[in-house]
Amino acid sequence: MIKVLYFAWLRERLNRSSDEVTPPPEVVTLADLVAWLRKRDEVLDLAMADPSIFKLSRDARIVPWDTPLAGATSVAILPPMTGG
Amino acid sequence: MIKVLYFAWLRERLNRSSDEVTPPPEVVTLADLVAWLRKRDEVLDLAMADPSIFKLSRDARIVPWDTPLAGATSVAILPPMTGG
Amino acid sequence: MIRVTAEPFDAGREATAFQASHIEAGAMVTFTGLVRSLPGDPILALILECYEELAVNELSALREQAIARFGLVDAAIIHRHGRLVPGETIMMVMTLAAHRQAAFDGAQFLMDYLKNDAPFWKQEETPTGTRWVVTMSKDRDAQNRWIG
Amino acid sequence: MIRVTAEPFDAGREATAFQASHIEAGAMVTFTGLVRSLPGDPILALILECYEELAVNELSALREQAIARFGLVDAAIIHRHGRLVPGETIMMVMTLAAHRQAAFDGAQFLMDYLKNDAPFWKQEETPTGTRWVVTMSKDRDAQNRWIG
Repeated sequence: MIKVLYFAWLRERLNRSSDEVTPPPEVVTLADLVAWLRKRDEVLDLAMADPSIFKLSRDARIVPWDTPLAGATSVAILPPMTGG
Repeated sequence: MIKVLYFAWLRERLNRSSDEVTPPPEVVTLADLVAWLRKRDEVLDLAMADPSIFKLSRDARIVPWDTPLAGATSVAILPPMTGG
Repeated sequence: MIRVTAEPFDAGREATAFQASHIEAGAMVTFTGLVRSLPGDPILALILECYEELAVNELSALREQAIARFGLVDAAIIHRHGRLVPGETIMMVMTLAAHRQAAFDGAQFLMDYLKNDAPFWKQEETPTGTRWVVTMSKDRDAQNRWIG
Repeated sequence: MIRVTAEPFDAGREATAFQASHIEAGAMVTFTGLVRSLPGDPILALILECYEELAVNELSALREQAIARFGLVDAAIIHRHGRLVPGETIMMVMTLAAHRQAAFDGAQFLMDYLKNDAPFWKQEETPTGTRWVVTMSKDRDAQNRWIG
């Protein structure tokens, strides 16, 4: 089971800050996970219409989209950041 | 009469921080003044062997060497500055 | 030092402490980000959301990268989250170096990366409602100048 | 604000006061120059000579130039003279701007010009004697990047 975290306006659009999911074995990378999540959830699918603006983290480290999912405890989907 | 001010290692070399001088009428610019002072003082002449490293001020403002001297109260000869 | 906090802090006081921590530095640069409010575009507050664990990890990595790349004596980042009113300090970076150029470059580098890779999201509370702040493409460009 | 002084000052405290002076700024940069002492090259003190009247005039003009050129909300320079020991603050510049790049550029510009045109001269007091600090050509190059 993997905890998926949502932040900022993505969290607002989904009306929740996380999901707990158990993806099927064909979900190998973080990109696969996002594609699988979008297929299950129309609101997420629409909110991520331009996926290039999002970054992903795996266990609280920002990683490339093609990073393997195996062994991950949490994955976060991060809208463009506006810190500083 | 014009007060000529010396600073830092130039002041040390000359063993004084200022002179009061009345240059002749052919001394028109600050550069002329420096040339005239160097002729009168061998230590100053040697200390200013490379004049390009010095800046000049007229009445407490840094000005180009070709600035007219007329009306000036003070002129300072400034070795390379090392503030900051 | 990396600090991600909901507590207000005094940037000047932090600078004094940081400066005193290393006698071998000749130059220090600080950058402070402030909540501003313009007469024509007033905001009541800035609300900062944060993924705290990720923020600490990313800012720590960024700090180490800046120290190595610019040969800094030290670097520090403090970033707030929560609700901030105009005049309050959002965040600060500090760098200590032997000479001034490294201190300036290190601070700019930290800011440019932080703008794009630190997991904070700003909302502006205005008289007419609350809106998410959007990233500016100039922030992405600013980060890219350090690549290659 | 321009201050040329023989009195020690706390850079952090100055930064806190400066930051509070303008609510419309979103970014503040400070540069602080410190007396450093290295184990391999120890100095006992730095003695700064100054042409005070000229310093105030030149720093005031430089401050106005920086404000106009980078659209700063405000800028300040504090510079000490006299005898300073390691760890003490020699000088600081501060800039307040709407956005970070102007604040950084303004502070760098002030430092680059100040290094070459502010009438201060440093002497290092070391265990083996006192020596005048010489200008580094990189300081002249740094100033030239703002021309043209």
